[in-house]
Amino acid sequence: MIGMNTSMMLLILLGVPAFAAVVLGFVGDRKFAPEINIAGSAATFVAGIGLALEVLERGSMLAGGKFFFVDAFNVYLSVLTAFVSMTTAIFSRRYMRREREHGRVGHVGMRFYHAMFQLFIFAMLLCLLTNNVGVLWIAMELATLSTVLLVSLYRTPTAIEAAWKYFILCGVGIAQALFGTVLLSFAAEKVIGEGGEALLWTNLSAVSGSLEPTVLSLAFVFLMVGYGTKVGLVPLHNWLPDAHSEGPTPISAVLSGLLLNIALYALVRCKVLVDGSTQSHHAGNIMMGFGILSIVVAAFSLLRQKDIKRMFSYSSIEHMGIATFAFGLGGPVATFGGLLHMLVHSLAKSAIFFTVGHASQMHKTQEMSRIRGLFKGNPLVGWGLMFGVMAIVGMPPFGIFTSEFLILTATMKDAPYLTPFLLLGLGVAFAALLRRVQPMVSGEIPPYQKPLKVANVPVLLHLALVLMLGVYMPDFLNNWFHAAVELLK
Amino acid sequence: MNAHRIIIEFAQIAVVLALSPVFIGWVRMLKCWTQGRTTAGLFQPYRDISKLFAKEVVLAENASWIFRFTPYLVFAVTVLAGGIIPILSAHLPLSATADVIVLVALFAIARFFTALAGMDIGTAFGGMGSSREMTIASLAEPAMLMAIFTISLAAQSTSLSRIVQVIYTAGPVLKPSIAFAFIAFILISLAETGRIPVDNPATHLELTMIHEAMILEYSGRHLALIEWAGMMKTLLFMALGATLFFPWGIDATDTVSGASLAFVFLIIKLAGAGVVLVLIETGLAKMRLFRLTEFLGSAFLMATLGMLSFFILE
Amino acid sequence: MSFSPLDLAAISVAVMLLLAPAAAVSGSRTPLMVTICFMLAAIGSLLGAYAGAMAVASGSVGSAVLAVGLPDLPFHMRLDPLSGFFMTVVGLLSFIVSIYSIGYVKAIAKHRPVTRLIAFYALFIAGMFMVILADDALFFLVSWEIMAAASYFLVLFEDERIENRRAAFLYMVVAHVGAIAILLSFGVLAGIATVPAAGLGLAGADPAGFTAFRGYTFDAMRHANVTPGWATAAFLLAFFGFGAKAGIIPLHVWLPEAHPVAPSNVSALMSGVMLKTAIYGILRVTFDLVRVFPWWWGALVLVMGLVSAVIGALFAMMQGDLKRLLAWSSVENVGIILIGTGLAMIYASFNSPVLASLALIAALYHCLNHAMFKGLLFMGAGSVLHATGERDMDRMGGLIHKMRWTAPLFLVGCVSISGLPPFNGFVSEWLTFQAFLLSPAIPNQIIRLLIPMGAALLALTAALAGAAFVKAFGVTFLGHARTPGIGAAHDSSRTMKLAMALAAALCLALGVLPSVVIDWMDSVPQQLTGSSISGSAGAFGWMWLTPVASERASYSGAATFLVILLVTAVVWLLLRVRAGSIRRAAIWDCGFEKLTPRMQYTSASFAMPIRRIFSFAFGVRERVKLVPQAAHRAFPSRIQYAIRISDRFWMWLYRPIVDASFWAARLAGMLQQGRIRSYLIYSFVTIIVLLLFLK
Amino acid sequence: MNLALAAQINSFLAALVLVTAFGMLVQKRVYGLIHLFAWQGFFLSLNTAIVGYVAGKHHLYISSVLTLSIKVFVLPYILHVLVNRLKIRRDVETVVNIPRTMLIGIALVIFSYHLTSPVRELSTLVTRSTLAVALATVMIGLLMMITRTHAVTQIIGFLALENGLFFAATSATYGMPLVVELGVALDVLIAAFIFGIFFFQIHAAFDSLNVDQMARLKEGE
Repeated sequence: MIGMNTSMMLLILLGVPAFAAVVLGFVGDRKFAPEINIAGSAATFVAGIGLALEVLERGSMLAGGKFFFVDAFNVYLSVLTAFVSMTTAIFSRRYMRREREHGRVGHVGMRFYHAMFQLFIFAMLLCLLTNNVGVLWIAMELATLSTVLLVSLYRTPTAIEAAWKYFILCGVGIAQALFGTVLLSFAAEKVIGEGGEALLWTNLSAVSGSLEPTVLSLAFVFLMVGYGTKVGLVPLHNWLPDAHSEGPTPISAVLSGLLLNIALYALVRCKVLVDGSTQSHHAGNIMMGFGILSIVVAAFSLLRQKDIKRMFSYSSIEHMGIATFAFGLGGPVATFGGLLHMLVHSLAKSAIFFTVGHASQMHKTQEMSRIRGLFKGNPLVGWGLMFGVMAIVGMPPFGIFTSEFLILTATMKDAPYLTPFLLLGLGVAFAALLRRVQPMVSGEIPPYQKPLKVANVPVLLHLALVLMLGVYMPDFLNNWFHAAVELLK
Repeated sequence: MNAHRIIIEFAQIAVVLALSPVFIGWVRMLKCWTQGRTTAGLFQPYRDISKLFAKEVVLAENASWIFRFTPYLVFAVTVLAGGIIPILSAHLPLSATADVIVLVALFAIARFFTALAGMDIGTAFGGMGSSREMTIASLAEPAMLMAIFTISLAAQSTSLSRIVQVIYTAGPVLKPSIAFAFIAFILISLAETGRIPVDNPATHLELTMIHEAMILEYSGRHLALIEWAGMMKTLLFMALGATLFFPWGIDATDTVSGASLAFVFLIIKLAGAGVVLVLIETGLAKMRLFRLTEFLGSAFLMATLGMLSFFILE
Repeated sequence: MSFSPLDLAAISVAVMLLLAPAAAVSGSRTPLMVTICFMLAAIGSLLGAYAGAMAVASGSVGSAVLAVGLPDLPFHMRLDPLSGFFMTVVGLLSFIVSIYSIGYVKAIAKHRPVTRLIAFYALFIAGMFMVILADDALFFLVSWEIMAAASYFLVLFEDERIENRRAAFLYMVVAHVGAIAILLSFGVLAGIATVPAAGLGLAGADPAGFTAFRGYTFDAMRHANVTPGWATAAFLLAFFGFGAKAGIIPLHVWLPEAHPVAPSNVSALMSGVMLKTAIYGILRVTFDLVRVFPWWWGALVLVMGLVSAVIGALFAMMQGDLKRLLAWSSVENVGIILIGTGLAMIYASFNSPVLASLALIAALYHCLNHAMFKGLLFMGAGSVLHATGERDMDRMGGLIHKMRWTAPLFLVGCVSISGLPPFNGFVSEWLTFQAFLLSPAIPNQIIRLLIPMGAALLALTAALAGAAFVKAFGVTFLGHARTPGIGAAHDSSRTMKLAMALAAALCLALGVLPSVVIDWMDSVPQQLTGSSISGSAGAFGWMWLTPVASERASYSGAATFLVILLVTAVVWLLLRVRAGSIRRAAIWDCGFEKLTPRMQYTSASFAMPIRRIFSFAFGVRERVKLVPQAAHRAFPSRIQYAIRISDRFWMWLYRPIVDASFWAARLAGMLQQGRIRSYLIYSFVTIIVLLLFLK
Repeated sequence: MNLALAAQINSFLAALVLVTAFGMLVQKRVYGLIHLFAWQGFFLSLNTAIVGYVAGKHHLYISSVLTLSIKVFVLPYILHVLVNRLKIRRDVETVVNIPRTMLIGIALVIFSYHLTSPVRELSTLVTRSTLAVALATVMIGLLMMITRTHAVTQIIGFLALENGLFFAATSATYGMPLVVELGVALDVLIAAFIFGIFFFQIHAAFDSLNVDQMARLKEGE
């Protein structure tokens, strides 16, 4: 990577998935398509690492004629996105092959799947790296559109229904975000002047203090509802359990693990601007409200789930609620916790979806009452699921405990009256998830369970990382987070 | 430690060993008199015991070592108890070994193992006896400790010799707390020693017996030891009552002659205690098992009242 | 090169932590691997116990900061007398149980893989050690939950059985709720109490936000100025959290479910020492972190202790499952420990450090004792389970003839736990009684009066426990075999017997030599209350225990033991010299001839009188079914009797919570009724509400 | 063309956009809806061109042309084709309670006006007063999606909503930067492609395009 400048690095980072999408569109359902998929994602990941090293060395920077902007906040999310995409690609090789064998996906579907997967990664990375709030919106919409048809890949009525809801609700939601963006640019133009620069985030944040507060708070409402729909905050969440549970599992993994993060990223970026302008905690309060509501509603919803992927989708809502709450609360500790939470939730949740995918393939159902005896049937899937759930419910020594600990401590300090709600949600979610997962992993192997070759690297890698983040945080990550906290102040 | 204390100690143990059958004999005599029967004499219990010692032991075929070990243990524990209660002297060397809580626990050991022995053979009676015995104990023990604690609080000690010394030096003063404790103590003694109205030592009527049910299968020297220990226990409770509530006459001077004098007083006290015991037993009928709750409950109430009046009135 | 106690403790933790993945990876299927793993666990535990004992003996404090943890809050470790004492308790029993496990787990390994058992076993012990060594809130909670999770997986070991799954789930949920409460408690102590709460929104302006983390070290909490109101909140939360782990009534529901179904070596550790970590937590928070507290905290602990003790003993008496009985008895014993703790707190709050020390010693001594005898009893129950495959006492009987070693060792446990001299249970109960009787020293009139009433309840508990263990031993080991399968029972393997013998020996030693032990552990009350009792307790040499003053009370376990032994021996010898013919004959039974094993008293019938007397405490459902004969309706051909004793707390407390949760879940589900247009309405309404909110 | 005239034309076109929005809210026939939608797009494109001319922003011409081509020709054409292919041209929706819907629509207009009034005070642009109409169009589009049960009408509502956004962008800030405009246009095209596929999928799976039938994924019994 030495000698390569940042623009080049960015070009590779964004170009590889875009190019891979095109290539895979042509390759179609050939035998080596999954390998190309993996190779593309791996190359993206390497480029992401390279970019991260750059940022580590030089701090945040602009590139590509101010079109791109890289700082501690988005670079870690980029690396995370590239990483989870890579592991998901590895996972999906075995998984999708199996689905193909079962005849759930045709060869058009496979072509589509691979191409859209890469396009989706491209859209997410673009979302993260662009400096333009408008492009951010476009990329977000692109990310939605590229996954809509993946959700309906199986063509079952429920899958189509889920995809339709995903399409309409997110479309409407994100349209609200566009209205918010328009208002943002309206406010910016008065300060920065007309022209294309008014939507550049770096410019906006530089002048955020002098932006008109009334417009910005109006804009924030629309941005909140818009991106909040994509984050899956209650009561805008209704598409999420459907979409995350009906699509192929690799897509569920990236939707839950990555796309929600990206939406939250967009929301937080906007919140920083609004806070700078209004000099009040209104935006934060709204986010805290949505966060708490999401945590509590999602936690109680978990109690009555029957479909395994649907249940974990609700768990994603809950965790996004936690992260939103943390960013809404503000303050270094909570923000640090929120950043960490995005990271570990993403790793843990995608690991869970990997195991869930295998488990439902083994039993040919997503119904939890039919999934049994995973410990005995396939220790990796069983224990992976168990530890994944242990992680996701916030058991130490996994990283989610650490982030929740940070968020809780900050809450106790700054908003003690909200702690009970937070804890109520966490406690109920704990009981609800454990109640469902325990019978699935334990017991005897049911007769209809079929053995399966599983992709074990992604699960182990993710869980190991989550475990590591629970007890030890590398210095560079700590520095990044601190820098990001500084940015989001 | 002085030599004469050790002499007194052994003397006291000997007195307990020797006097207990006589005391039972005395009680039986009194009973016969009240019921207008001829008596078997004061020393009939001796004759019973020695006859039992001479007899061969008939052991149930499935009796385990618990069954054979229990008589010795029960006997030993009772002897130890006899060594720590200040009957003749308030300065017994063994008294420091154990205070009044230990004393209660010593009787509990005996009961624990007797109950186990009762279950060892595997008869219905044995289990029944054990079950009832442990039930009664679990009600009697708190009341017993409550009564004793009342006195301990007054004496600021749980050490038996200390309590006796304190009460002795205080002289005969009527304290409501002590009076309540005394009534509670009498009631509990009846339960602990297996007398009417709680248990009837003379009965072998299948469904009413408690203590006897546990030791039904014993014979020969094992039975002798258990019987003897039982007699000692009765005597010890009488002596304990006498010494805690009416210590006067006990040897407070810490001399052999004082102890001899205390022996004379002891005989008188025991004779009186026997009379009281017989009066109670003749006056009351044996209770049903589940009415014992009320009986022991009132004992507990008395002890509690004693403790309350200690704090409130004294 | 010399190691400090803390180094040794850290090494032992490291051994345990490494053993877990090593066992998981190596597969540990062969008997040799099992032996090696448990030998290592035994060595590690012994090391931990030794380190703890050293720390207690020297009264020294060692602390260290680890490289792991959060960047702004690395893990802190500290070994002081209090943690040293609990290290010793945990390490000692873990050592014994590890030896026991060699034989026990090898037997299990014959018919199922045991990798999981070994790995989580090591992790469990490591977790307990770390809980005790932790010196900041984060590390404490991490360790606490590792301990909980490891034990959860151990309870879940035989996961094909529904009762294991149910118990494990219940256990984990209660444990987690408890952990949340503990977290809150630390949060109160560290966050709210120390730094004045920054107004909402202003927190973002605090550039040194991360410095607040220093408040999360125990050291900072020690020096924090906590307002009484917040301190009370912290205490109540901590008491709730630790109480959930200790199994205090009414947070006990999981305990009688989870402890019995775990493998017996694990039950031994869970009941024997895991509960003690909760006691440790209570002591740590009250005496060490908060330090100054009102008397009613102690009164609360005392009352909860009394309630737990009595109800625990009553329910123990009612159980027909041997391990369940032992589990309920753990509730009882935790109650007794809490009684001592509560008394200590009361005395400490009235500025009577000496009396507080006495009560504290009583509590700590009972911790140690309970670890030994409950460990012993669970190991014995494990041997019985292993030999017979039964946990139901009503299907056993007569095992004393088959298990020549296990029976007497189990008996030692029963005698100890029933509080009979000269064994150890009596010493701590006696000390607790002494602590009760010192109440006149309290200036407050009404407490002075009420405390001795507690002594009566303690006496009741002790007597009920005695009855329960007569039943436990009597029904299991004595009499005839109630089912034919029992006849094939055999005694356990050598390592199991060795471990039980070790525990039994310790039970006796702790009972006979209390002054030596108290002399050793005296640095703990010294640390917590600033006063010690060893000066008076051992004033008359090792044989005599005189906690306050010799004229106040004295006890010599050794003398009692010797005299009983002597008299027994002398009488036995005297009688042996004479005749000594013993004839074995058929059972007499008042001449009844058709005795069958089914006529024996069962555990239910044994408990009947007490069940009747204390019927108000249980939810009893008895059902008698008569199958009438065709000829004579009056004479039934068969009678079926079924009894179910249920815990009323479940009905009164837990059921409503569960119902409310599902009610709320239904409510939450109503948000999602499937019609996309409703969802659009949500979105629409949300925007409008937010816009109105903004106005 | 002077500014006053431009403002008048602008206002007039805004009124027309609003009227078409209301028209769509109550129009029952699919074809009628498509036509109304095309008209709305046309007014929008005209408006953009005029604003571009007045403000001298030449990139607005591009976006005007984009609007014209996509919203007036491409999308209505696609919708036409789909309606023909799916044989739903005669589908008539039962729109419940038109007066009430209209009242809510009017309330929304007032609400939008109320909301945007502080923004209007701040603006110096000629188009500033149309922001309220833009917001109202967005809201009415959303309302239409709520009241209609047909998948095609829902999509048209969605597109009308998008029109409102576009209108807002033009009127509040003289349009977004070109790259954003192009991106949004691309997104709309992709969306059109996707809903096209969806209509077929839904039709195949549910045998009708009534969105209320799609209510299998829900919580509860």
